[in-house]
Amino acid sequence: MKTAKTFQPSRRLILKAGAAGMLASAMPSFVGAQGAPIRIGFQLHRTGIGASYGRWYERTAQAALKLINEGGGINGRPVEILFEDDATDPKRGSEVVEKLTVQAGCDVVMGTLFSHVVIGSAPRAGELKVPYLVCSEGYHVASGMLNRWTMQPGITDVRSQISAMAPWVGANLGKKVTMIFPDFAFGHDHRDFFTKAMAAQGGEVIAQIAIPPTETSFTRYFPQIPADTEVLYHVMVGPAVLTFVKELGEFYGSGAKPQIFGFIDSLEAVDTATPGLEFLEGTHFWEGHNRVTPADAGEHEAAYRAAVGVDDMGASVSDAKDVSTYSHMFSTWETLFAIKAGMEAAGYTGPADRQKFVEAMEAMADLPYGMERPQGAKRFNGKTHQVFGTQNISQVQGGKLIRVHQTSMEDGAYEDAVDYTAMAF
Amino acid sequence: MTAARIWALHLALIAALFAAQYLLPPYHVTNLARIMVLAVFAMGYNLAFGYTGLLSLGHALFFAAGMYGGGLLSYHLGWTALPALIAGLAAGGMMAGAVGLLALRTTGVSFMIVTLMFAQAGYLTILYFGPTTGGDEGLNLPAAGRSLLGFSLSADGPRYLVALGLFSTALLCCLGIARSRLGRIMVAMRENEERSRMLGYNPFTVKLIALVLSGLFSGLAGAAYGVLFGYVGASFATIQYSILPMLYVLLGGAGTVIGPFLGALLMFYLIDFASGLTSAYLFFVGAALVTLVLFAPKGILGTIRERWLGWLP
Amino acid sequence: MSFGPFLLLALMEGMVTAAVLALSAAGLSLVFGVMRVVNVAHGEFYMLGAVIAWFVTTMIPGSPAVAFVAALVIAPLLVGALAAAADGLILKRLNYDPEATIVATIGLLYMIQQAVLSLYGPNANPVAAPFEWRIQLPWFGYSGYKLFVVAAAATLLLAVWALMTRTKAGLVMRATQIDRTTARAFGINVDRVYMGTFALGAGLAALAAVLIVPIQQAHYLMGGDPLLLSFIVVIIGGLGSLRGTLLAALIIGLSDGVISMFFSPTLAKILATLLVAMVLVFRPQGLFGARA
Amino acid sequence: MAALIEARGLTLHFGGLRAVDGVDFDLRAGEIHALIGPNGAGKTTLVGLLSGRRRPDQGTIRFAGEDITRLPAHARVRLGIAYTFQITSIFPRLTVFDNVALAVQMQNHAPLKESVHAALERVGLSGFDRQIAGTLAYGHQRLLEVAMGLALGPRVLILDEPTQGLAAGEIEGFKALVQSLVPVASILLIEHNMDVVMDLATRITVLNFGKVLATGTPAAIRADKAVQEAYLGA
Repeated sequence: MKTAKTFQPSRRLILKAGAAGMLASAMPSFVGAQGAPIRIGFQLHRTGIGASYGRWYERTAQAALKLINEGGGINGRPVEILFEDDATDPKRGSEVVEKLTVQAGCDVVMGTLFSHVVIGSAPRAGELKVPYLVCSEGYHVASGMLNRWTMQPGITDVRSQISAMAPWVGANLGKKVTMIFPDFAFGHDHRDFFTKAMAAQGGEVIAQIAIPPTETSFTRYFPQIPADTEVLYHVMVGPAVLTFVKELGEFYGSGAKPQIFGFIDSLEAVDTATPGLEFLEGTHFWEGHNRVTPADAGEHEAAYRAAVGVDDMGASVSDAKDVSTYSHMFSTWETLFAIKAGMEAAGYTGPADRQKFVEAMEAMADLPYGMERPQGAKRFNGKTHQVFGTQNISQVQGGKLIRVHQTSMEDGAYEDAVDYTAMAF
Repeated sequence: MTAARIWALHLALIAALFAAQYLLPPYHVTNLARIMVLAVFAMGYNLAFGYTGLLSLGHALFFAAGMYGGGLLSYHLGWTALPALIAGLAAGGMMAGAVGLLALRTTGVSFMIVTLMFAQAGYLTILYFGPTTGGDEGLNLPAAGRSLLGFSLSADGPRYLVALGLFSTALLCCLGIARSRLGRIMVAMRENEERSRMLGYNPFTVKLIALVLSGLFSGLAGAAYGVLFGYVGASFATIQYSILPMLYVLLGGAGTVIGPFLGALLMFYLIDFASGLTSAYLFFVGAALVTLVLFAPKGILGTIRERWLGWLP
Repeated sequence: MSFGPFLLLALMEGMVTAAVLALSAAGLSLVFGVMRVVNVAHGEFYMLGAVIAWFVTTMIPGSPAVAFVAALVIAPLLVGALAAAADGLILKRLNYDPEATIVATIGLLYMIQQAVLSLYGPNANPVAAPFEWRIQLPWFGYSGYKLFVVAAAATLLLAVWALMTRTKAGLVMRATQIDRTTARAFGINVDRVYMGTFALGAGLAALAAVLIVPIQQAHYLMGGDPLLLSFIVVIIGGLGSLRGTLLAALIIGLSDGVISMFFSPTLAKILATLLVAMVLVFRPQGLFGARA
Repeated sequence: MAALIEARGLTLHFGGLRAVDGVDFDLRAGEIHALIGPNGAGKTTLVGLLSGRRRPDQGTIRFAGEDITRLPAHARVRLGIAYTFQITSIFPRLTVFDNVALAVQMQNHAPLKESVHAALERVGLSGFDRQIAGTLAYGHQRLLEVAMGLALGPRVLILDEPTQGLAAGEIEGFKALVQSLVPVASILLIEHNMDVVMDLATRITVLNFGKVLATGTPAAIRADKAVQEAYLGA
């Protein structure tokens, strides 16, 4: 579960973006493809605490859709996306799956970021026997908690991310770690998997500070950080992330401080040059997809940024202060291209082929780097319905996030916990 | 005469809802199943608020007590739907009884706040016991937990019938209560507590009974929502789910038997319809509420009863 | 960190929490005390104040202090005007009926939230403090602005107290509070008093938000927390008692800070919540309200 | 005759004011006992103590030999002490039928409809049963209040200024009604209308400044010098 904050949209820009979005959804693009369109439903955090992610998810998905339609659509048919707000609420999420599938007749439904919405919606998708492709980063798909119709082909889950990074943290930053995380499932995944991974490295988590989810002020928790902490590991979500990071800076002030390693979720959509964040200079972050274009970026990076409308700093091209949710939003792009690949492999013609589509997805394995996967090459595990990719560790240098390490796909591997292919449809 | 008319109306509603599953498109059938379960919740809220005058902001706690009371037993111990529903019913009633014993020492705005705070503590407790409850993410119930007397509730037909069965039972119970001596005492407590006391009724006892009844309905609805739709989660314990039944009741008409259903139905479709038209749908929901309260302050059925149909229960 | 500095920090944080509570509760105490209506949209007036502060500070270039002072003036005026309109167009027509008012203000809450979401966006945006000043203690650093918030809260409460007890407007409001009918018989225009009180309460919420937003962020959902906490503070303090409101804010703020030293944070929240509920159960008139 | 209600040393203070100050009071079975005294003498406070709406600071109350001092008001109603309010207190938004039914159904076994209609008939409100109580004329609301008291089937009926606001014709009917209640029930009557008091009461207690000034038959009270000074003469 996650949220993020803080960029500075201009009002004019938002109105423009809104108008463009309405036009786009009202008039599906028919460029370069013929026949009845393939309809993809999209559960979107348009309101509620996930709204700041939803905006960028919509924008990225629109960009990918345009590209797909320009390239001839799927199986020669045009593609359209129907966005529907889930209010970042599991009950409404489930209703939206219903609406998109039954009323709007969508072929597949794309799921969203917050894991409680995904978990609340998955049962209905399974009952309706509609493929449900989620972009939530949670460990709930690969853990076997959901069903055969739910897949996560666009983003690595949090367990894999953590397993891949922990060795680097232990080897480069320190062995005694204090963790600060939100006191709910997403934070508990971090707590459990990181603690285990550190122990495997001969390191130790010496304190775990769980922050209640209703908290809006954090300073009082910081004294619980033991003095012999070598690395402070932080991950925070929700509208208060910027407050959290600022208060951490105030707390350490100009005094001595440990190495700091954060999940970018603590700072997603936040400008690293925001006043009050100077203390982050020299600290490290995990990034799913590097916000600042790395010097050795792949050949498709520039085209992807141009298509979504993001500059080399990860901000909107029309407003440098409007920082994107860059580390997560690629997942909607890659999921759309995964749908295209799956449908083409299955020879998908309509809802009757939904099962064939799932089977075709399950048969996928190596997914090479390309315009379809701007974040990097991936490997899809058909049994666990989860994709695995590479992770990045960046350091704040001169107020910018500069990549200093990239993990390999193997670093994030773990044993399968489920074989969905053995389950009935 | 009146009695016959009243029973005819309510049985006709049930018959119409039975027929609806064959007449309506599938999308609306599933929506109706959801609405009927939510209406049971709202009817429970109506017993406390509409009839007895207890303005609670903590009913999410009773709904969640039922949802988890049934859901956890089916998730961890493999209970099937029927015992889970009964467990949820009992959990809702017991939670309401416990809250009532304390909260009913207060009245008015203090009662609102105390119930709200108990519900907030309940929500945090669900998060605190995350390994058992699934925390904020929640749990998907296993297939066994969703089978009732051999029928799988994940299939649309049985689900609709179970929802209809629960709704009809609740509706008729509610009608029975409203027309009973107890119902009259509950209303008396709302209308003039001091006079009721001087007629020999202990306000505390009457309110506690009303709250426990309300908790039973809410708990049953919570358990049913979990069992019928397969998901149990902490979001159902948030304040939003305390406000929802209040809105349903006020929209449909507080202190009317069918009002909660009508309110749930309208509210559901108001959101569903408006969100299809515009991304700013909450604005229209808000405007609709303000308009309604300005021009039909007693809710839809409350206004109809006042103007035209005085016999409506 | 050793216990002494730990406690010091907990107390300082508790003071700040108390100040934030007292600030956001002052307006509600007034509306609730004088008009006896439950304004569910109170938190949204607070949120609007913070968002307007962001717009104002973004538009006015140059020194953050100048922009901040401008926000301190503009936000309460705009929000107060909006509240006056809401009172005249909606609440007055409902005759302040308690149930109808709750529904109407829930409707208002949705409308304000959606309007802000559409026009301002879903993000939490920082508002620069009027000055940058950090205190470096031997054990930890601390934001000087937070201490300023404590002082501002004290000043504001003092001003409200003076308004209520030392001015004619205050006298009129207190008279209306005690008996609406009698006040009317004495020639007080109760409608205008209500509108003024409602606007003043909303303006105070906005003013509080401008003061607080530099240590939090402006976000369209930020109104929920102050609403709940303000209600709790106002009721624990005793209806319409500013002194009680202040003391309740101090008690809740400090106990919240100190309880969280001894229990796991979520458990601490549960205990603190139940504690406040129990206070209400066994002292329903509030800690400092007169027995009915 | 044995005392049905036996109060000894009842005292209740409001701040510095002794509203009821060491009152001994007996209500005998079958009597109509009027409680009179100037405004502020403590009449309503005293019946408040007897009915359980208030708790005394000191003193004891026995009902049919049983100590009921600490019994809450609703429990006393169940024992048979009914109270009708000084300021009309009915359920204005409910029908007349429901108002009375609420009283009737206190004794769970009673057949509802018949008993309600019987009670309404006794106070002369037959035919009003479907009307919303709040829309009744004021005098009728007073009668409804009495009907509710009657319908409880009480052993003691406390009537707090029942004739206030009644027209002259209505008062005559009311007097006949009260007389018809004894000796099945005993009546404690607070009344300002001296004609009503003198016609109805078998005994009278005079309160002044929270204390009992005198108790006795109407004739004795009329003759009492202290009473004449404090009250009748005034």
